Amino acid sequence: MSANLSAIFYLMSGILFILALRGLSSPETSRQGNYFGIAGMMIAIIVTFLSVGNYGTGFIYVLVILFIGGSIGAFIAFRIPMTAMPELVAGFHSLVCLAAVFVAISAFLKPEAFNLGTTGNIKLASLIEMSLGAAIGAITFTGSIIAFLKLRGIMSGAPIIFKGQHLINLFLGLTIIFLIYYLCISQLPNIFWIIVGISFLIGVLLIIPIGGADMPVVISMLNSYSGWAAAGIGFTLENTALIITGALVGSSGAILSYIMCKGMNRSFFNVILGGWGATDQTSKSKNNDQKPVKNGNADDAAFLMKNASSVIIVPGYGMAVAQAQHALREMVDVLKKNGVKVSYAIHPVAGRMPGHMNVLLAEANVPYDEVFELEEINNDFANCDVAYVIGANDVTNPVAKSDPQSPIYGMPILDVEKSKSVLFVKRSLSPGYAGIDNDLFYRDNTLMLFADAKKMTEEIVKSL
Amino acid sequence: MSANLSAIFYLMSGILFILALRGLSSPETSRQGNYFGIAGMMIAIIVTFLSVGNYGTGFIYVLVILFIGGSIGAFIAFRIPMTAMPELVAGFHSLVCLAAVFVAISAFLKPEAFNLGTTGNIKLASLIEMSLGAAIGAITFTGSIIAFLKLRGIMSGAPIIFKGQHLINLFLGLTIIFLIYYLCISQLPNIFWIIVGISFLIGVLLIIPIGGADMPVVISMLNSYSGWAAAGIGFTLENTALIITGALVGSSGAILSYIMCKGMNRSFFNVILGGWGATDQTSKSKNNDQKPVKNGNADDAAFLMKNASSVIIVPGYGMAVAQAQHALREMVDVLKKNGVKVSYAIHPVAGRMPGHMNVLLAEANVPYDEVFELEEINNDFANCDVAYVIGANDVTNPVAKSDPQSPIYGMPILDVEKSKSVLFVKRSLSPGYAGIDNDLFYRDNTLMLFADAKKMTEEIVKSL
Amino acid sequence: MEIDPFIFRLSIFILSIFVGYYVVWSVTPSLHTPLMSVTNAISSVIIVGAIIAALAGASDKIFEISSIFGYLAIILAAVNIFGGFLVTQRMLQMYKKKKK
Amino acid sequence: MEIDPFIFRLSIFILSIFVGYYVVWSVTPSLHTPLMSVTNAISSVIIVGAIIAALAGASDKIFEISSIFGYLAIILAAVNIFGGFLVTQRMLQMYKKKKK
Amino acid sequence: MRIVSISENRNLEKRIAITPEIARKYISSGFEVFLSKNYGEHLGYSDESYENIGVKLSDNIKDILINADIIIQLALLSDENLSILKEKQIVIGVLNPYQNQSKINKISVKNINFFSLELLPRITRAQSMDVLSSQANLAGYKAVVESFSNYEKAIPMMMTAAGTIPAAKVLVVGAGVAGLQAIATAKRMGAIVFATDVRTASKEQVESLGGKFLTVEGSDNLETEGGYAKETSDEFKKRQEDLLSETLKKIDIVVCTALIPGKKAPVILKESMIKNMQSGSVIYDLAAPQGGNTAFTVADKIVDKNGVKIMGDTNILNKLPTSASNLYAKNVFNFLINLYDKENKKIKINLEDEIIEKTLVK
Amino acid sequence: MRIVSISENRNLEKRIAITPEIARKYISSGFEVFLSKNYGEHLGYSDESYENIGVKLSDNIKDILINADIIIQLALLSDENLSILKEKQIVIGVLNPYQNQSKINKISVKNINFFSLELLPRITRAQSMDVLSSQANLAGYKAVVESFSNYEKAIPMMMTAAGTIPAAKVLVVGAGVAGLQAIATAKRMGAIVFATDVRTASKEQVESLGGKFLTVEGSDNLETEGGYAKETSDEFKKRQEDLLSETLKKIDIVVCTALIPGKKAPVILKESMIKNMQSGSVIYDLAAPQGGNTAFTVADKIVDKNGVKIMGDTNILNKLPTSASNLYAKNVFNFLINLYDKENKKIKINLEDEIIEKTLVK
Ligand SMILES: NC(=O)c1ccc[n+]([C@@H]2O[C@H](COP(=O)([O-])OP(=O)(O)OC[C@H]3O[C@@H](n4cnc5c(N)ncnc54)[C@H](OP(=O)(O)O)[C@@H]3O)[C@@H](O)[C@H]2O)c1
Ligand SMILES: NC(=O)c1ccc[n+]([C@@H]2O[C@H](COP(=O)([O-])OP(=O)(O)OC[C@H]3O[C@@H](n4cnc5c(N)ncnc54)[C@H](OP(=O)(O)O)[C@@H]3O)[C@@H](O)[C@H]2O)c1
Ligand SMILES: NC(=O)c1ccc[n+]([C@@H]2O[C@H](COP(=O)([O-])OP(=O)(O)OC[C@H]3O[C@@H](n4cnc5c(N)ncnc54)[C@H](O)[C@@H]3O)[C@@H](O)[C@H]2O)c1
Ligand SMILES: NC(=O)c1ccc[n+]([C@@H]2O[C@H](COP(=O)([O-])OP(=O)(O)OC[C@H]3O[C@@H](n4cnc5c(N)ncnc54)[C@H](O)[C@@H]3O)[C@@H](O)[C@H]2O)c1
Repeated sequence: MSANLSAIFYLMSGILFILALRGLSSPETSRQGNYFGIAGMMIAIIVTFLSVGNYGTGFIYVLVILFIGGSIGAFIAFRIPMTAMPELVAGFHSLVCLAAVFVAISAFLKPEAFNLGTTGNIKLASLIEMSLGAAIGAITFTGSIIAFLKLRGIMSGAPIIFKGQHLINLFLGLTIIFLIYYLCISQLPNIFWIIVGISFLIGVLLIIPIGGADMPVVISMLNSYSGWAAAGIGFTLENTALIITGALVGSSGAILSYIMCKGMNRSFFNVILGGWGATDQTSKSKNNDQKPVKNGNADDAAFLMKNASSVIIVPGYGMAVAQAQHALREMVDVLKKNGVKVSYAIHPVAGRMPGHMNVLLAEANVPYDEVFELEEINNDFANCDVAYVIGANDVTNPVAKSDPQSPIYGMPILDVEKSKSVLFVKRSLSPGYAGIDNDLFYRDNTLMLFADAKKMTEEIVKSL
Repeated sequence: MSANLSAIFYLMSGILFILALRGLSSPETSRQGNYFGIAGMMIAIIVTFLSVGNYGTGFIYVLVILFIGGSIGAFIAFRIPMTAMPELVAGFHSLVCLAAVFVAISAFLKPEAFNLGTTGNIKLASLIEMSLGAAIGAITFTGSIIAFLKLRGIMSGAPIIFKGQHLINLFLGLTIIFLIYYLCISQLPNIFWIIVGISFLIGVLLIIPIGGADMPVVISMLNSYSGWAAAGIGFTLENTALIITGALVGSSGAILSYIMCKGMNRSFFNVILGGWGATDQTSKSKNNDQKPVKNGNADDAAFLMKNASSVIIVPGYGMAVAQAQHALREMVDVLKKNGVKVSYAIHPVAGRMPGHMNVLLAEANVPYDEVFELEEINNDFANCDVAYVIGANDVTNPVAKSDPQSPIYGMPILDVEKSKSVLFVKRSLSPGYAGIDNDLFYRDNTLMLFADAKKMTEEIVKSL
Repeated sequence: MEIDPFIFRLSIFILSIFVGYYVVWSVTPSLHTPLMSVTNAISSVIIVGAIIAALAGASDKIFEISSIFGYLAIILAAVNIFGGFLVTQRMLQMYKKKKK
Repeated sequence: MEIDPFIFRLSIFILSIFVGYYVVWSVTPSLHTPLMSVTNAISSVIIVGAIIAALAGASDKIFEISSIFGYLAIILAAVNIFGGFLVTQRMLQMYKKKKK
Repeated sequence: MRIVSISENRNLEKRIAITPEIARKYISSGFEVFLSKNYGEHLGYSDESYENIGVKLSDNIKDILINADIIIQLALLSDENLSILKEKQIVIGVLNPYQNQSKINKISVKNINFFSLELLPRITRAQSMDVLSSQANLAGYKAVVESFSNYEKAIPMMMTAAGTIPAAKVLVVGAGVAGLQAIATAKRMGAIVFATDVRTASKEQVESLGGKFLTVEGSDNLETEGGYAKETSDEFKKRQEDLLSETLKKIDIVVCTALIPGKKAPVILKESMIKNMQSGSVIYDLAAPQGGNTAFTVADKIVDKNGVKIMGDTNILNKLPTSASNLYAKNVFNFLINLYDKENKKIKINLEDEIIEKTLVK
Repeated sequence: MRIVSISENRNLEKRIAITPEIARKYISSGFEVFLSKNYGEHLGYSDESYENIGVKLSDNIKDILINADIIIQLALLSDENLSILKEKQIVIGVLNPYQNQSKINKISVKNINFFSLELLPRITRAQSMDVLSSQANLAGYKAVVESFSNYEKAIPMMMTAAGTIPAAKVLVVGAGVAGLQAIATAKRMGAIVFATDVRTASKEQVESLGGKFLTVEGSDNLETEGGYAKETSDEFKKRQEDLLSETLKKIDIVVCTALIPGKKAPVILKESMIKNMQSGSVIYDLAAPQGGNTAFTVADKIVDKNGVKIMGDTNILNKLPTSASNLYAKNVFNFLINLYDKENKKIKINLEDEIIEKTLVK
């Protein structure tokens, strides 16, 4: 295959990858995006085969290997439970990184095959590119492994922090740079191996101080790093597909992790620099070390509710304090327009006055036939997709059923816990009138939306 | 200057242009964006001088010419009144297009200077590129001129439609293609001239059937065309800056005109294909031929109000019908958060019941001290930036002051007309209770927002 | 394994289209006119071609017909460059956020 | 007037960064995970390098050490390609708009 | 020009025609104001508050009337006082010309002009003088407050630890000015409000206040050009009856406001319908003075039919006299200003002016 | 187990302790219910409606009481009826043990257990039995309705062609259960609502209902552990007085709800303050039965001080008897169920249970 033709095909595959990412940024086009990605990958692989043009035994082996790898991948993809997605991505990712390291090694061992000069006499630019590629690949490999272990729960999600961590990282980083320099002038294979080894270590050190909750950001960041590595190798191999895709993955991954940080109200730098954020985090979660909460934002809530078929609203005193009734009504209007069935569940003692919620909902013109009392609606929670708990707390606290010592023992409660997901809108983890902690905050199907009830609801309306 | 170095600089200038467009997409960064654009342009010009490397008399002439042109441009830019912006852009644009035509002509006359072969024996690809460039340039040149004339009011803004228009355009288009083909095989200069001539004609024919209101879209579209022309010439001259910028301008112009169409609720294709949309348009504006209204959308309204220092809300029966009071209150909340002073002006007979507006505003929890009766607030309109008239009509109709024959003659009215801009939210141009037309709709400082009052207000909230 | 520079140019062209496409997607309507104006100003990079047209010939034949077209193109483009950027600047003055 | 292909590659690289930057800006948070997953899948284009590493040598020395690294890289990348795209597909199933 | 007003029979009418605020306006427009003693005392407007702004007060009714140019009242003067009137005087009020035709005719031969404000045309320009609107509006409000006060349950829905109190269901019959205000008032208290009317335009208006409109099926629009209701056909009545019978079974409070100008009020709630209502329900009949919209209405009495309380006042505005007087006085002021020729400083009865022409009792 | 209840003195008490709905619940829980004839007649609950669900009725009061296991009332029985009671019976009601201590003590030697529900601790679990809350809530609502009905102007703001009616300003003194409901009710009618209290927690609560809180400056939180108010210091009283004096000048309607459990109600509106109020204003004093929050309160009378009407009922719930009875009956039911040992089908007075321990009159 002529170099020109294959360059054009590589360009095509790069464009298909762009379209893939583009597609993935909106739910409507996401599946199509994935297909673009697949097409791009197929083109890249086939073109490579054609342009290498080596159809000997090696080729057969490659096909077999490809098939085996693919089968394993497919098997894992089908078997893994949906809840394990983030760790799966981390796991998969470690493989690519390792692959990048291997490619770099291979290029180092046999530069002639890649037109990079001869062993022991590799072109300077290529040497830099390939050692950088190998280093980044190695760092992201072990980093991904750690992320995987943390997410999988094999390793504790808590940040592991020790004194001098940052110094060590800095030192190792400088060492790598120095070694690359030294490699360039000496071309000694051992140095190359040392670089790879140290990089493995850095990957570990970089990720262990980051808490489990920040892992998605980390994965995206690692993704980005490996993109840059691929681009580096692309320059080495003078391959447009690798360059385009690497740059694409590199920048989009970085942006994505930035967006995710913003969404979670985290400092981007704290997260990617690992340990820096750690102090901040521990102080925050002091009062419930072992109990992490899932922290969501308006977009998540909007998404969940838009795609629900039924939503139950549970208002409480916080809605009254925030005067969120109008915003709430508006949110419900939008949901209903989207075909979602919405009802309001009013606990007999929600608020601070008998009928407190009723006054406010009537003010916001909520039709009476959407408002239900506890007995009427309590069984519906089991069949509802989302319970939107807005400024209520005690009235949902299951401790009322289980703990005779609790001050609210014996009070009937709204069984929001039974719904598929629970969204809790309140400003903090602080307790309500009864002064007791609410177990629901820490449940798996609960998403906490920390904000003023009115603000959050308005934001959800915007995202809907 | 080495080709590599100049290529890098051209790349830089391309990137600066990207940053310029990026900057212009948000008010905060817009000025910065403009500076990027200027920087990019300077680099491109200087690099060109350096790489042409011809510092003879010609160079002096060029500098002089550059200076003269620049002065004229600067003079116009400072003198033109702000209201004439769209036509100014159209006018300026015609110049670039003509410049593109001239460059193509020059290349055709003296291909050696551009490395394109020799006169009468120009490279095929280059010939296609340059004749296409010339044709597009010529079309956009006369198109821009027509747009300019229409906007300036020298030519009537009404669409000029005659029978067979589309057929003629089609015929001319095919002729151009045929001529280019013929040019390629014959290399006859005359053919080239004919192509340019016909293209001038097409430009005229393409734009005359488009109504004045659609001109901004047209200008953006012409911008886009000339971008493609520049890219074409870029390929001819093997100049990266031209390619990047041309593609950038081409695609962003197209997207921009698409966005503008969407914003104005027009069909993109009707507009760019000119005449097709014409029928549609005339039928719409039947009932007020001579009186055009300015038609805005939620974004415009949001922008106007966000940047106002005081806004007066004038609610009427339409607000009640739409039950827009809650959305209205929310909008006002957001405005107040933005530091805008907002008050409500209640006409004594607004609505259909004494105190109709008061009930609804109270329901939405509007504080009483923001609600004013006619006598209290009527003088404030003269000092207010925006009057947001939501579903009111008769109570703002100035005919009550001027026409003794009118059924509402003698009724005091809210002087909304005195405010800097008036936003009218209603569903159509139909009259209110009194059944009479309202002159205000056609005023220059009025922007009509045709929609259900609640929907529109909600959309404005979203855009704020 | 040499690749024709045209392929590279094509890649650049296509990638630029993508950039142009995305970069203005999120523009606020109030900035449509300034954006249009800046796009127009930018499109006068055609001056690059004009300069080449004017100067690329032998320096003794500066009044050759092709050079003259080049000069004309330069003057037109120059008007547009200065006018375009300055007018954009003026428009943007209006959008200065009022102080709060 | 020949331009070094490296310059072109650099241009392509930079423009791709812009595209990558813009293309995900507007992603909805609910798609973060699938997007991450697809990005990951795409990043296995490194397989291109792996194939070259495995096959670029002389066909008789297919078990050279460098080729073996190539094979290993291929298998890893292959797992990721299939796994990545398929798992994304599965995730996206969840986002199918329910019928109204 | 001297404007006067004398105290009404306080048993029948607690409103006044000139409040201190309006008296000040008359005086600053160049009129003299002359009132009887204790004119506004019962509303908290002391004699001083009038005197302070330049109003003259006297307890000689005869003296007041005989020296008047313009006499502003609520109801028509007593026969005795009427006989005092002299030539060229002008009387403005709600004079009920249908019933008082003979009395008025007898005296207007003296060249006395009577303007009765309920005759005002419902045109936009007359809105500021429209006493029917201003008073009906308050009546609609007060009717709801009265019926809520007489209802033995709570109106709004309250979900409490001791069980739920359901929201009361209110039906408003007739959605004119009074009816609309009744709807608004009941709605804001948290009741579920239904309304019905014969004019089709009222549907949108009812809904604009958050009420639910009960449409009598197949009904034409029974609206006159002036915006009033026409009498209904028998067939319509039947259909309306069917609709209401069903509805009333679950209604807790009814506010009746249906009127046809110049006619007896239509009887809309029949005996059988009321019998079907729940015990404890309340009906407030604003049409009581015109005969009532129910079969049992007796003005100024609370009639109990199987536990359903039916009530209605001859003049509900006596329960809201301060607000009602404020609006009434302003209406009359606006009317008078329209009648007054500022340049020549005299009253000009311009019969070209629809407002003047229509209100003049002939 | 037989539950009984006999008619109260209808002049003093219109509420009933067992509604048909609750009677059904008792019966389905395995109790027998025995009532006096005409028990709910005045609320529209006919004797049949009781009999239909299996309640026995009799007009022999003695017979009813003597065969009872549990006697549920509102107020304490008359002396005569008390003397009929026999051993092991249980009496539940709002017995006012502070005043009736001696009476009760005399009889409880017979081993009769009296439970007085106003003694319920304000704990979460007791909310469904909390008669103070359920009744105060309705009282707060009704106080507003009553004062609006007695106010001679319209409450909501109305901008009309005949001028603007300003919104009435309402002050609620004491923002407990009744006060909060009063705030809510006045607010929804369109009044501008102010409120004041000694407990700092009430500020947020008032604002959560759209009211404006008047903070007495420099005040500490005068809240007891049980959530009630403490008596205030003299200095506090002075500051509160200053604040209220100023405020009251522009207030149209005052609703007083301030109470201190077991004490006479604090006098908050002094003579001078009321004198400064506008004529036509209305004060409704819910504290009237406990002596009143104003200097002039006389229960069940409308006192007129310079045009300011001051009123208050001994039992405002007699004006809302149906709703009040529904909630009261439900409260008692919940209380009884808590007392009842289902397995052994008998009453078990478990003094470990705070609810039972506190309500038992000793
Ligand atoms: N209904 C009655 O008659 C009555 C009377 C007295 C007492 N109570 C008691 O009150 C409680 C009522 O339960 P509930 O669930 O309604 O209320 P709750 O348990 O008191 O919880 C209210 C929650 O709202 C949150 N919140 C406050 N302001 C907010 C704002 N602006 N935006 C968002 N969230 C806000 C608070 O959490 P953050 O601080 O984290 O935001 C708080 O946890 C019960 O314990 C009941 O016994 C009821
Ligand atoms: N206040 C009273 O007591 C009383 C009583 C009777 C009559 N009137 C009369 O009523 C009139 C009141 O004036 P006004 O300015 O309030 O009302 P108006 O003049 O009747 O105008 C209302 C406007 O609202 C628009 N509209 C209706 N539904 C809408 C919706 N869902 N969304 C957006 N716009 C909607 C209508 O235009 P589109 O159809 O184009 O949307 C209409 O032009 C006066 O003429 C007055 O004399 C008043
Ligand atoms: N343009 C203006 O300036 C102006 C001012 C005030 C009122 N109006 C209009 O005048 C009209 C009449 O108002 P009004 O309140 O004085 O009317 P009204 O007092 O004469 O009657 C009250 C209502 O009862 C209704 N009604 C009559 N017979 C009925 C029946 N059998 N069943 C049910 N409903 C019945 C009428 O349609 C009317 O809506 C309204 O449309 C009002 O909007 C206009
Ligand atoms: N947890 C529960 O289950 C529950 C149930 C009901 C009520 N409560 C709480 O109990 C508390 C008391 O409620 P209540 O309505 O029965 O109280 P209450 O009837 O005893 O008193 C009414 C109000 O008057 C106030 N007050 C007393 N003296 C005052 C003075 N000098 N000036 C101003 N205000 C004065 C009190 O603070 C109280 O708010 C409230 O906080 C309420 O929320 C709790």
